[in-house]
Amino acid sequence: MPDELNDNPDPEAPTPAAKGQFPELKHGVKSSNMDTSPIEPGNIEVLQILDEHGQLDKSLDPPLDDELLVKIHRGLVLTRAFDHRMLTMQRQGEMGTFAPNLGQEACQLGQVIPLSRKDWYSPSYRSFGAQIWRGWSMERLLLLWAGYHEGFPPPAGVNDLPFSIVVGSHVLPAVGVAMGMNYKSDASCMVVNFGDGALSQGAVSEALNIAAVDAAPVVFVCENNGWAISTPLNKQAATENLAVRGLGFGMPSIRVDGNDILAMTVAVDEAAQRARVGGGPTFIEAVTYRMSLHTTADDPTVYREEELVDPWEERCPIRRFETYMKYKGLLTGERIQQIHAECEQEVIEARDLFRSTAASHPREIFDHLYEQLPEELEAQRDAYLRRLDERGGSDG
Amino acid sequence: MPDELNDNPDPEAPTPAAKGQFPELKHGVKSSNMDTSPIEPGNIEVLQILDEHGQLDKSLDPPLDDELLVKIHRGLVLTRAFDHRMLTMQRQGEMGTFAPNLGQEACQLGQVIPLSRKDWYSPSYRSFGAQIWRGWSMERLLLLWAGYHEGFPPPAGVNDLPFSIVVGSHVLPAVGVAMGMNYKSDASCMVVNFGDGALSQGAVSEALNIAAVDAAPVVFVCENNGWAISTPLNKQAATENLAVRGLGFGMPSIRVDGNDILAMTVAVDEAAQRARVGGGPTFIEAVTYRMSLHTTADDPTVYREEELVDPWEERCPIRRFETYMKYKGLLTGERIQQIHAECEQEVIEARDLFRSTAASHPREIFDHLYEQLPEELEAQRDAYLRRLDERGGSDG
Amino acid sequence: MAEMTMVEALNLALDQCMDRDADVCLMGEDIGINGGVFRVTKGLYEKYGARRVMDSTLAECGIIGTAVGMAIYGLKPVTEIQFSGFTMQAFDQIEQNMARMRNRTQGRYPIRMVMRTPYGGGIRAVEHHSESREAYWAHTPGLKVVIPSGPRNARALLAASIEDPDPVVFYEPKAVYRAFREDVPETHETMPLGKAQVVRPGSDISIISYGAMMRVCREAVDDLVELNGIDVELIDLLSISPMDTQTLSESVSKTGRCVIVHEGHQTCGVASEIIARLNEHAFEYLCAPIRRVTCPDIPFPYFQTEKQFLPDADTVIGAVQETLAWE
Amino acid sequence: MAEMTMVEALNLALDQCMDRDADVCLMGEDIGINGGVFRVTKGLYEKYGARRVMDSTLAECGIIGTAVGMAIYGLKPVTEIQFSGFTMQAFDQIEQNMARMRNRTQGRYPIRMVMRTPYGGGIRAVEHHSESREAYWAHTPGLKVVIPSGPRNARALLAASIEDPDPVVFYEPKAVYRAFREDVPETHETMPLGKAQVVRPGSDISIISYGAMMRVCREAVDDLVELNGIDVELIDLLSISPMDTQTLSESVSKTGRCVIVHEGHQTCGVASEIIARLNEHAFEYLCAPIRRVTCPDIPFPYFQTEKQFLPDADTVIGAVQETLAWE
Ligand SMILES: Cc1ncc(C[n+]2csc(CCOP(=O)(O)OP(=O)(O)O)c2C)c(N)n1
Ligand SMILES: Cc1ncc(C[n+]2csc(CCOP(=O)(O)OP(=O)(O)O)c2C)c(N)n1
Ligand SMILES: [Mg+2]
Ligand SMILES: [Mg+2]
Repeated sequence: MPDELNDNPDPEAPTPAAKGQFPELKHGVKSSNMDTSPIEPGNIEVLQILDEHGQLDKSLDPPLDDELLVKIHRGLVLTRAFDHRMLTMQRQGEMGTFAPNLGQEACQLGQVIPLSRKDWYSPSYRSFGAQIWRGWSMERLLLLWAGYHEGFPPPAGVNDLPFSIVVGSHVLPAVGVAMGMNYKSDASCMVVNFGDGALSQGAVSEALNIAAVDAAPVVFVCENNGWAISTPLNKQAATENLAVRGLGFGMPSIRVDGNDILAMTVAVDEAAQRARVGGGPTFIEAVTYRMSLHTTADDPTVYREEELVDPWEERCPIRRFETYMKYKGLLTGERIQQIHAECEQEVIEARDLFRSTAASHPREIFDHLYEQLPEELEAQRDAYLRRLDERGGSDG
Repeated sequence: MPDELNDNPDPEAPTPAAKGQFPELKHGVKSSNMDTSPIEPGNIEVLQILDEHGQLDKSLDPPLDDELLVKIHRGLVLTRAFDHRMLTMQRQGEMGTFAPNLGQEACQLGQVIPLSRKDWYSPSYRSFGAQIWRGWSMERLLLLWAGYHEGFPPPAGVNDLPFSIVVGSHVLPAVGVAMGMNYKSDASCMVVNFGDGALSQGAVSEALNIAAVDAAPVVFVCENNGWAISTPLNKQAATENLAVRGLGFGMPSIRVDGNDILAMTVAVDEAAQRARVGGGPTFIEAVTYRMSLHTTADDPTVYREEELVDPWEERCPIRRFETYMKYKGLLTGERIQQIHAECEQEVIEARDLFRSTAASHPREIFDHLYEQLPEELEAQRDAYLRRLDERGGSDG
Repeated sequence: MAEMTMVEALNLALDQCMDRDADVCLMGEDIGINGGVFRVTKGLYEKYGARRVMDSTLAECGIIGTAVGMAIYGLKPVTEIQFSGFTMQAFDQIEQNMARMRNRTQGRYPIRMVMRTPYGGGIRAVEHHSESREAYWAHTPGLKVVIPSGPRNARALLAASIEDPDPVVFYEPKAVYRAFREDVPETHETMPLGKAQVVRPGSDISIISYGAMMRVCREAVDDLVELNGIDVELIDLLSISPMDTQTLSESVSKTGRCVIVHEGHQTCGVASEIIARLNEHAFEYLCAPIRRVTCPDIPFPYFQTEKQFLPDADTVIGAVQETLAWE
Repeated sequence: MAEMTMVEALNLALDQCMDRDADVCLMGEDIGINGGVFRVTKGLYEKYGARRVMDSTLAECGIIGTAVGMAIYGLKPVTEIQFSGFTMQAFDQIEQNMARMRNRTQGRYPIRMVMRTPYGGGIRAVEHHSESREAYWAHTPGLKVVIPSGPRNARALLAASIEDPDPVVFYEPKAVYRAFREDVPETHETMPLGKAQVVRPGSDISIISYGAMMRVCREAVDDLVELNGIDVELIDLLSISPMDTQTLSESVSKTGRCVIVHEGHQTCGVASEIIARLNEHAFEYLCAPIRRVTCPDIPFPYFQTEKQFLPDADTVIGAVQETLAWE
């Protein structure tokens, strides 16, 4: 039947004009219905306050009070100690697969330091440093990584989303929470964390656009650690920087040294303040580096030259901040050593508590899906429980 | 069990610094590991060659040969004549729901004029003007809109994708075709058309990013007609212009007067040429206006002031081009009238051919899903055919 | 009581639920001033304003994903997906967050939300606008799936879905939207989710259906009863998940014969599940194979052939007669 | 013949298909230098280069959508989705284009592509990494759905899927990836799609399963035969869609009793479909209700409880005994 139709793929169809036949583009005349002057989307600020040598830009030194600064330092050290411990425990078979954040401690703490308890945080799977700061106990996080359901729900009183393992899947709900704040005229904000790879997910683009259109109080922190498993940044995005992505959706965007805890804190704080007063979302590209494994299931030596990692040793966010703390006279080398030891101790205690309390609850796996278990599922649960009993409930 | 955990939502969590306590951001010091000078993403060109009064920017007048110019004019007129006819036929119950493109004729033809037969085109549901130019017969398009399957496949020899009705769903496949060109070192390109609303779809963002990363030979033409059904641009995007979105994904982006057939042709041609020689994708925002209904199922008076449409009468792409053709001495007012009459006649003939040939083929609906119908579907088909026979196959 | 179309009845349910609960809000494409492409939200934007009736961007994944966030925050969003074919765009958010958030957080974040969407064929729509893929949702743990068949139960079930503590997928048979009117009480009315309805008791054979196909079945039943004197029991499923297995098995245990009718595709469809359950719960009473009258496993065709594609009363009658004839 | 794990066998199939046909190319996340997170594409990047082994961006919808375009252009892309849980991100492109493009264009654009993805539990993975939602694809017209159970049939079925003219969803049981080795012929080998395999003929009862659950069933069968002297017929489905209804109904017509075992959820799952078909084709031979041994209709749990969640040999044995005991 289609053959009867007078379809006519014109064999004479104009072949594209030979290069140069057309004038190179330049701006058209000023016209009555269209302003043809070129559009300048605006610049993207880049922020660093403490450089890799702990060099301070005094003009930007934030007036954080000493107690907070000391607390921040401890948070950084604790995060790294926890990271090391989890790696050991995983290697000993005590943990499931987990994602180290060695080198990204400042980036992660900086996201949450400016937040109050009324504010919300939506972590990724690599954000445990931030989660600890927010009030998640380390043993809860150990439970989470050891595959115990009890580790997943945020602790009472902590306005966090569960950590997100499906890359980018939490960003739309995070924006939704912020839209809820607008709905209820709640002057709080949401900080949502995701990686350079996550930025390629369509759902994340939708979230950026919706937040911008609805002026939702969200701070998007895109943690650019250079890698998505084995995929380097240049295979993930065609732009040198990722902040420009935020600009493309029409929100203020900034590129921050993610290994500079002061820069991160200042940038997030400014964005959070703007968000809380109706200023809408901000896109923050936090430049850092994944110095360790993607996860314990990963072997970077297959795809990454060790030399690439070396320069980042130099840029250690913790050493950098310790230089600053000494310069401020808030910590001595000696005290710093003590703090490292104390944190190690704290982590050991958390591990021991985890070991003594961890217990799986196979009989409860039906209990949380619906507010009230539908009849048809009751039948399935009863059959399941009978099986457990036959197997000897304990193992169980 | 969670209660046993030492979760500690710190009641003392630092409340956000009072506004002003922190320094307003400015660029940090030049540092050893990070260039902190602000990033300039670059400007976006805006192109118009013929303004709404047919005023020509001579410096940009493209050297298209006369024959092509005359053919372009006819294409514009034919598109509008076809549009009018389909609307009438729909109102008379001869067509299903369809999407008029009144006022967008130049925008649509300009997308395909620079393409050769080796190049590909991926139309949306509003692109029938471009489809006719590409070689789709009008009666095939009538079949399509009248709900006959035969209207959907592209005619033999036409490298087009089927028109896309699921908004944005064709853009990834279009990019895939372009990736195929890279795979086969085929120096052709793909032009893909979508609307301002489609740009909100995550899949479209993924497509922009993938095309940029893979330097796929694609020309993205985002037809900004101001509306997505009842949703105005400012509820769809937070940016004044849409070209900046392309910039955010790292591709050259330009804003073009979509009612200026010369500007559209020049912009698409330059982008197509760049694409064919490995220059990667381009994002073109074509500024036009949906002067008519979204579809025949839509009633714009519910959500749109008629006054909004009036200025666009002034900007009619056809009248504008006719002024140019007269100025060029290629057409007289008289000849133009003839052409309008001829096109009307052509459309009538297509309609008559459609009426005389249109026939649905209910017995064939199983025939195209798999290369060979699986046994289980054969059984379903036989049962279905028995039913048809009982009902009297003809109706049938 | 007032005579209403399903569209009007749904609109009434939304209006009253919004009026009763300030946390109930609407989100979707063109649901504001435009009142939705099928006008189900007509007038609500004018009445409740832009804060509670939100026109979304053109992003279904965005609609569901942000609605999940609103629900986490404590709101009760009722979302509209313009056509059920486009719920595919939101599949990840539906499965990974809407259906699972409550479980993921051990009940910390229940998701009180509804996804409304028109489904099914019969209105000469373009491709991808006539899908009936409710089985996807029935196979997705954590969701409830509800499909009304007429104005009155549509209103009562939508109100119940909005008040339900769990996420509900609410499929609206667009072919029924304006097909007929029914008496609908002005005052707030709900129906329990998870319960099927015996529309006509009978002893010879059970016909189980739901949604738009109920009209087809009613027509078939009238014929079967009046012309052939067959005492058909007709059941309207109403709730696909959870499914009222008890009512179904009681009916088939009584009649011994059954025909299941739906628009969705056959393989792994709702009818397959009903057969599996009847095999478990009414096996010893079955006198004949249970027949499935469904759309075949091919995409919904272009609309010139949809009339032939969709099951009609004759198809149902034929299946009933074959089932009764089976020895 | 060489002893291989399933991972090695799949790698062999990919290698040989790429070697035989320059239009076969691979696309997915981390499949290049990294060889895929499960190493199924190991060495292929080195052998065939970046043009034919494409590391994608982190976008599943993008992978499937662009692969559809490549197939339209004439290539034969074999895509890898890192875990089947993330196929949800690509649902729209799978349903609207991959499954339907051939039909939409009346055969003008056949989609010769494969979507490979590891599915199922048993490896102590984090949430969303253990899904078995093959029923979604079985319910989607236009797709073929294949699930191997061991190294040899995995290799032969993957090769056949790549050579198949229609789009194939290829689910790989990750629990089997390295669980055991089998003799696999070096030379190119394929198996027809759509055919089930009678792994062990028997007369007392039929057990139908596929994928990772075949191991569990084999273990159960050994017990049942040796300890209880029950003559079990064990069938490996291999192809979920199209389904080999004939082999299944012949078996059950012979044994009169049947247990179906899979990891996927129960409601509207593959077992439901098999029961519906056996009800149609073997009704008169059924001596007992057909039992479903599946995962319950709740999300796959956190891994400390996955052992209890997944069906094991005892569960299968129990179901068989109950089915045999039924009068
Ligand atoms: C939707 C989805 N696709 C793929 C994966 C597998 N995966 C887990 S992490 C990861 C890389 C994420 O990279 P990025 O977003 O940069 O975060 P990073 O791991 O570097 O912190 C991938 C591909 C996933 N979890 N979810
Ligand atoms: C995925 C999807 N969502 C919603 C729709 C319903 N719909 C059809 S056209 C349209 C508006 C599209 O607007 P735009 O992209 O600007 O294109 P235009 O119609 O203005 O040409 C909508 C919402 C659809 N077809 N597909
Ligand atoms: Mg990363
Ligand atoms: Mg538009």
